[in-house]
Amino acid sequence: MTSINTDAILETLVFIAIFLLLPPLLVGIIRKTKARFQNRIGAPLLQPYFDLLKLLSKGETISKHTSWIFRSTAAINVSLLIILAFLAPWTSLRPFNLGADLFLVIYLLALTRFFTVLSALDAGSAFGGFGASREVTLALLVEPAVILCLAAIGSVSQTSDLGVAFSFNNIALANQPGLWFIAGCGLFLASLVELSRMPADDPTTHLELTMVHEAMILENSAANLALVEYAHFLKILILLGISSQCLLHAIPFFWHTTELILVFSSLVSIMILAASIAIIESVAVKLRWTKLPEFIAYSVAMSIFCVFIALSKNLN
Amino acid sequence: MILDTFEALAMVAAIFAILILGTTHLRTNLSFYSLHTMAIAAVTAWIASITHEDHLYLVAAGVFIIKSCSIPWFLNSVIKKINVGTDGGAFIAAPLSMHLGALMLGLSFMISQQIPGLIGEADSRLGSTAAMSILFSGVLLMLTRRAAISQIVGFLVIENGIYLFAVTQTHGMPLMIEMGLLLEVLVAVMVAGLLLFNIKKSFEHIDVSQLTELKD
Amino acid sequence: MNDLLYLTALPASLALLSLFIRDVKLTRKLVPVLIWWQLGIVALVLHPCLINGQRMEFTSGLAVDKMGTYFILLATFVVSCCITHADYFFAAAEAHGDAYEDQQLRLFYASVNLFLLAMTSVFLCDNLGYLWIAIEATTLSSAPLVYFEKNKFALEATWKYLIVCSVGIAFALLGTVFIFAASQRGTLAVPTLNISELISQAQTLNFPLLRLGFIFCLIGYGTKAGIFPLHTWLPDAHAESPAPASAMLSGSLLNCALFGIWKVSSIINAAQPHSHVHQLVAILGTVTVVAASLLLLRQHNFKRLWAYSSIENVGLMVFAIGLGSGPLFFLQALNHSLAKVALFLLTGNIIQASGTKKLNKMHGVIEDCPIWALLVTLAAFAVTGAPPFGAFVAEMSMLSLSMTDERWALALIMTVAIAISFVAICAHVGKVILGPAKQGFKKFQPIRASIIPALLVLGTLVLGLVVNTEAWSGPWSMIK
Amino acid sequence: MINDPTTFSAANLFTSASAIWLGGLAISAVGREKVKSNFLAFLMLAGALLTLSGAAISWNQSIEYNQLQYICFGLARADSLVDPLSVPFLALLGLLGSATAIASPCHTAALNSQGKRGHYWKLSFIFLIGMQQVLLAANGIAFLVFWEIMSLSSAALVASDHIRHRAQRAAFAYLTATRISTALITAAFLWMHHNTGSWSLSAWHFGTEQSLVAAFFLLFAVCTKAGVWPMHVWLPLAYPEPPGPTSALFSGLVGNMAIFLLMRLLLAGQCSHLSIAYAAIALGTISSLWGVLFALMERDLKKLLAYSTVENMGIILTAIGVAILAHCHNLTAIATLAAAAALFHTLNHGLVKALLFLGAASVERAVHTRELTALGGLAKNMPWTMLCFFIGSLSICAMPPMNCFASKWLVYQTFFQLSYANAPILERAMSLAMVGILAFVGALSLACFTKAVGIAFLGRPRSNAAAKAKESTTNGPDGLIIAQLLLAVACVMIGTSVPIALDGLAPAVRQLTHDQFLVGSSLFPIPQGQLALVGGILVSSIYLFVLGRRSAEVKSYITWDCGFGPLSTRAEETGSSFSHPIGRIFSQILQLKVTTEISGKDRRHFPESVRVETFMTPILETKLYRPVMGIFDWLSSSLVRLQTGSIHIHLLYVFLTMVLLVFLGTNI
Repeated sequence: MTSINTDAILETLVFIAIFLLLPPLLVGIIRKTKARFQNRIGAPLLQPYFDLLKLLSKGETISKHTSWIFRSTAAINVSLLIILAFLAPWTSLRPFNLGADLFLVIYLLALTRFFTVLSALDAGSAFGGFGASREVTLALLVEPAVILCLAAIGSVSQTSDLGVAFSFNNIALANQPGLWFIAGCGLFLASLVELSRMPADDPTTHLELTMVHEAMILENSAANLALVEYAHFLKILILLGISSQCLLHAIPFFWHTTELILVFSSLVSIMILAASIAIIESVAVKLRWTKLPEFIAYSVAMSIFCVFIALSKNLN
Repeated sequence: MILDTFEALAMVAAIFAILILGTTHLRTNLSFYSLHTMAIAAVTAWIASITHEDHLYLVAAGVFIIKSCSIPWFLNSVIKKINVGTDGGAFIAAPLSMHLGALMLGLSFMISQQIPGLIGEADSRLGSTAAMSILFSGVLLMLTRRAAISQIVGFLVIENGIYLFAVTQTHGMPLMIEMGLLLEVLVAVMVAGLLLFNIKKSFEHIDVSQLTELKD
Repeated sequence: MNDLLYLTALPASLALLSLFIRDVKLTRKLVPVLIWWQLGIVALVLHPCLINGQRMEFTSGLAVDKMGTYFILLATFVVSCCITHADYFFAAAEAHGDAYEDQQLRLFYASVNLFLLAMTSVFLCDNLGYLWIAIEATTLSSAPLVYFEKNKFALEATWKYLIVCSVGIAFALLGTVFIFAASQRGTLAVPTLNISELISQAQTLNFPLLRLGFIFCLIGYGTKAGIFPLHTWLPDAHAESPAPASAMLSGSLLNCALFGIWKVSSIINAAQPHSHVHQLVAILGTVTVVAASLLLLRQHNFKRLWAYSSIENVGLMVFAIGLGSGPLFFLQALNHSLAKVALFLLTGNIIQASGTKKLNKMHGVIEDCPIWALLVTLAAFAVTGAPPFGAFVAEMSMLSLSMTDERWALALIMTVAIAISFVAICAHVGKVILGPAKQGFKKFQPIRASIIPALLVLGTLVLGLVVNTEAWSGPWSMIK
Repeated sequence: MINDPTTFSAANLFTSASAIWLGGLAISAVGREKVKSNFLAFLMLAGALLTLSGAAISWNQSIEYNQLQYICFGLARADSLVDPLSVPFLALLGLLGSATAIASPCHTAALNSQGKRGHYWKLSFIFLIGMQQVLLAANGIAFLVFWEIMSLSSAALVASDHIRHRAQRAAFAYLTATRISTALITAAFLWMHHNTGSWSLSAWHFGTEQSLVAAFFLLFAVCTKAGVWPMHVWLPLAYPEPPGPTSALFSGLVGNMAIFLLMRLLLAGQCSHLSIAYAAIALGTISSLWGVLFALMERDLKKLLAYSTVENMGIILTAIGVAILAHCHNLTAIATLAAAAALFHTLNHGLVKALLFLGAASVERAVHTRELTALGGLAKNMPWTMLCFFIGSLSICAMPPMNCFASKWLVYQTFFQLSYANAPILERAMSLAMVGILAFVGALSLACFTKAVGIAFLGRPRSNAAAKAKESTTNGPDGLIIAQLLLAVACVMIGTSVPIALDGLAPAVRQLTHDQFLVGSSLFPIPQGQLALVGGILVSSIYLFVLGRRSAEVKSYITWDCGFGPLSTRAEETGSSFSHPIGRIFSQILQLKVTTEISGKDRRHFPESVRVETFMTPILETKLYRPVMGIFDWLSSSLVRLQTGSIHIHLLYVFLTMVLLVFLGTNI
């Protein structure tokens, strides 16, 4: 980006604006849609912004048992997710192309999980503990699915750089709607679990015994909580973004249209996915903990189909 | 076939050896043993007379004095000291083992046909037959008798068999060696006899089949 | 002839002396000194043979070659080490309260000297008949050593030792007769038992008889050496005799019997190299090693443990003989003697101190007496052929030799068996060494007791670091 | 060739290092109370630094020398060979050796008896010498000698806490395993010598048909020594036992020595047997899964680390397998990648595992237990240990930007690139599957180490000992802590400057794969250092402007207790409950059983006492090893029965043997 040209800078500003502002909106969309499904008017679309601001202005309470892990986790997670937002191909608007290696992306996500789990254990409360243990269990089941979906795509495009794989000018992937679609579905199912939405976890419940993510952040408050929430929103943005990208690649129309349409459609598709999450949450129920593996099995199955397609693609 | 004289004597020795198997009465065993050894001494002497190897006369004399006189006498005195009349009993009944010994005589005749290398007509089949059957009866004696003293006798009989083999097949080994052997046997019997006393002292019997303390 | 006198005079006279000296204390101090002196004499007398390997002929049938010299030196060295340590052993026994009677000790010292005499003569023999006599003489002279303790167990062990070995040896006599017959019925008939003559005209001997003779000698001397199914007397005798005596039995007596086998096998080698009889010997050695290593797994008695490990090493030496490599046979014998003597002596100390032979009653020697523990561990490693000790060199050379000799199946089996025996011995020794202290060791002087073993262990360590066996890699190179 | 200056100086450096260690051995053996432990530690450090510098001098050329002309192990002399492959291992040895040296004095100070101290020093010195010479050995015989010296001394180290029956068992298990591997190695060496007629390791090539047997022997020997499934059962017993500082050497190097042997012979020897590759990959995969699973379920901190070693050895073995596989299909690029991955991960894992074991040692020193159920809340009392252990855990979970991420990434890349390489479809499928499995293993190890850190250091102390643990003997950080800091810094340094490290490894990789056009830094394109920098700036700015800003008032209060009185520590998550959900999923493999008994009159509504127990029965020990032991037991007992003690039977043996031998001798 050494050469100063205005539209590059413009793109960058737009990009930053999007990933800083969009995440709360997504949550707003989800909540609004759910409210509509439950015949409520629901909170305004921008409520999440207000919540964040309110939290930032509150006074913080910290358990005296915690260590520096607890203090720094929120900040670390937010910054990790910001880095991820720059790397990962969650939208087709990428003003500059840093090498978005798929293993790096996965492991950065894992790193955020590492910190989250530790901070949950840090206060030494019972809820944080089992929240953490459930979190790692879910992650364990989901991880292979995610990595296999992305690896299949990468293996077809013969590179592990997602930036290249997801750019619309990669001939190897041009007519692979099946692969893209299945990968998209797999990733979407996986991200339901990763984002601790229904049916893996109920973000709105306040029965601690059933929650995963909420249980982990039970001790956070005020600015700390705000950061955690924002990090979670960012994560929603990125994961939904990646799966929506996959789905977009499945539609041949997008392979030859203008940049602008792509950008808009990618943003729209993310919102659509958010809405569909809301729909799922309103029609589905939270599964029992012991039944979860059966649900995750679907996304793993998707990933296996992807692998088969990838293998058959460059069959020699 | 015509029986050479020394072969006849060898056979006599073999038969005496088999007779030893016949009884568990130790004195009788010893007397049979000395007769058997005398026969062997006679064989030696006779072969000496045939082959004009003078050192064999000396050997014969040595065998007669040491093996057939002094050793039985020594063992007799041992028996007297520890006053054990008869063998405690045999794994195989004495008459049966004697019959076995007789069969062994036949067997050893067959084996002696098989010994590779003994092809020259110089060597006598019957000599080796006798030697081997003596060896076998010694083995039987050692395997079937419980009393320590019968084992000594058995060892002596085996040794006699080997000696007879040497005499009949090779017409005696060098004098020094023969004498060495005699001395060796004498010392061995002495040591064994001394041990015998101690066995009697500390176990109140000489039944070696009960010495089974040492095992894993 | 004079040389012969020099070699034998001292032990013979000592045998008589030690019977008649009143004061046993004097004997205990005198004999070791003189036996070390004897070692010097032997080295002096045999130095031409030692240095430029020439054969020394004393009379007809009495001669010594390089290997014989080595073995004589080894035997004398072992005896002098043991007899030196025996002084401490008896002193410790007195300190411990169960002193031995003077008569016992006199007999002990007398028979040790006779034993030495007999062994020396074994290696001097150049005549199968004399060889047989000498080896039987070793049996007879060592019987009193086994019977030293004068209890029931010792008696039983002695009886078995005497009878089984004598019977076995009797077969060796039969074998000797057969070989004599073979020499008579050869193409050019010169009836002789003289080993060097037999070797020189081995081609002309009557081979079937020779082979038969060899097999009988193998059985006979093998019984004395403790080859697997014939080994039954060995653990009893080694376990029941006092520590110095067991050390001598294991460290030098076995070598005599094996030396006999080696002599006879060198005849048959000369007659017909690569005869399958040698295959038989190698297989016998392997079987012995395998059986011993399995038997080692289940031992409850500290001294029987080492007895079985001696059987294993005998198997290795027989294997070396079967490969026809004399130097390796001697190297293995040397290392085994050094390590095993050290082990038996130390074991004797530990048994005296802890008052039991039972392995499961011993523990924590390392707490009570670190130096003994260290030495026992090192010697155990040495005897199981762990590097960098000498036995490793010998075993490795044997294995590679048998590989080059296309006997790789035997080599691989051997490797496994050696590993098993290592594990077994280490398990047992570990139980003895490790664990909480026993507090029984106060009145013993550990340092004085560990001088000789330390020297021996050091010796085998040095052997492992300097010996070069590359020259002996050719299978039949060293027989001529 | 000794006249070449670098050769000469490098040879001198190595020789003088082992000479110094030998001197230390002699001093510690002879000198009693007089010798100060600081002096011995100084000697150890000096030797380690000399080794390090020797490695630095000869990093990209191969040197053959023999400065011990008079030493001869029978079939061969003690020739030494420094080649690019052995250099990185020597460097690792130097680094860990210095860490051990720094940590040693405060360990020996804690030992009560002089004898124990002496043993510690002697054995550590022998151990170091053995390992260094193993790395330098140029021929099979010298290798075997020093290999066995290393094994025996380390076995003695394992037994150093010998009063405990646990330590005895561990030592015996380790000794058995290492002897089995030595026997296999011996067999392999004999076989190769039989084929090639040379003892020199570099003369052996495994491309030939008849080398297959030797290759298999070697593979299994290495699996046994490195602790790969199913020969790993000794490892969780033995690794926790050595005294604190040496446990770093032990855990960091013993396994790596085996891997080194495998690389030196099979990779550098151009092994081209597909069967070996498949076996390696299969064993490696199973053991990575198995190891991490058992590590997760483990309740003992050091055993947890030991099982994670099983996992990482498995991963390394798979990489080596792929290297062989790729060489068979001559896919040079992938072979290079795999070799680099294996080598780099071996070194990283050694470093990190040493760091973690030092941390565990310092925890054990402070709390006198390794049971996770008795730890907790140590972060307050032992900040430095906490920090180092945290860094170690990050690294071993392959979290960016740590060093293990780089090597793990290389492993991923290996399989990923194999999946579209010109290879049989089945192997490509296998490689994609392996990517999934590796991710699975990664997630498991994340769970495992969050457990380790979280349960041991975070939360509230679960025992009084943990509550009043003291980090160091002095008021500042003492040797043990400094050693950890050293290793932790090394981890971060390597992690943030991977290209440099890979450039350093390039000669070794070249030697392994004979790929001359390799540029080390091009293997790993991810700018980890820059990312770490950006991340650091972001974190600190957020911290400053959001969390720690002036206006925000922060008040400290107890953990939320739902309004009931103070929370008891019993309410906290324990190690086993943390990993229980995962254990439930794999209960078949783990043989995990849970028994719950609730007592009381009205058990459903008012239980008086609830008692829950979980059992795990080690499946391999019961199903595989016990029967094998049984066979040996049966053999030996039936042989023992031969020794009846009846003289008649013994005589019978003599006669029967005679008959048998005469028959065999005459009729064959």
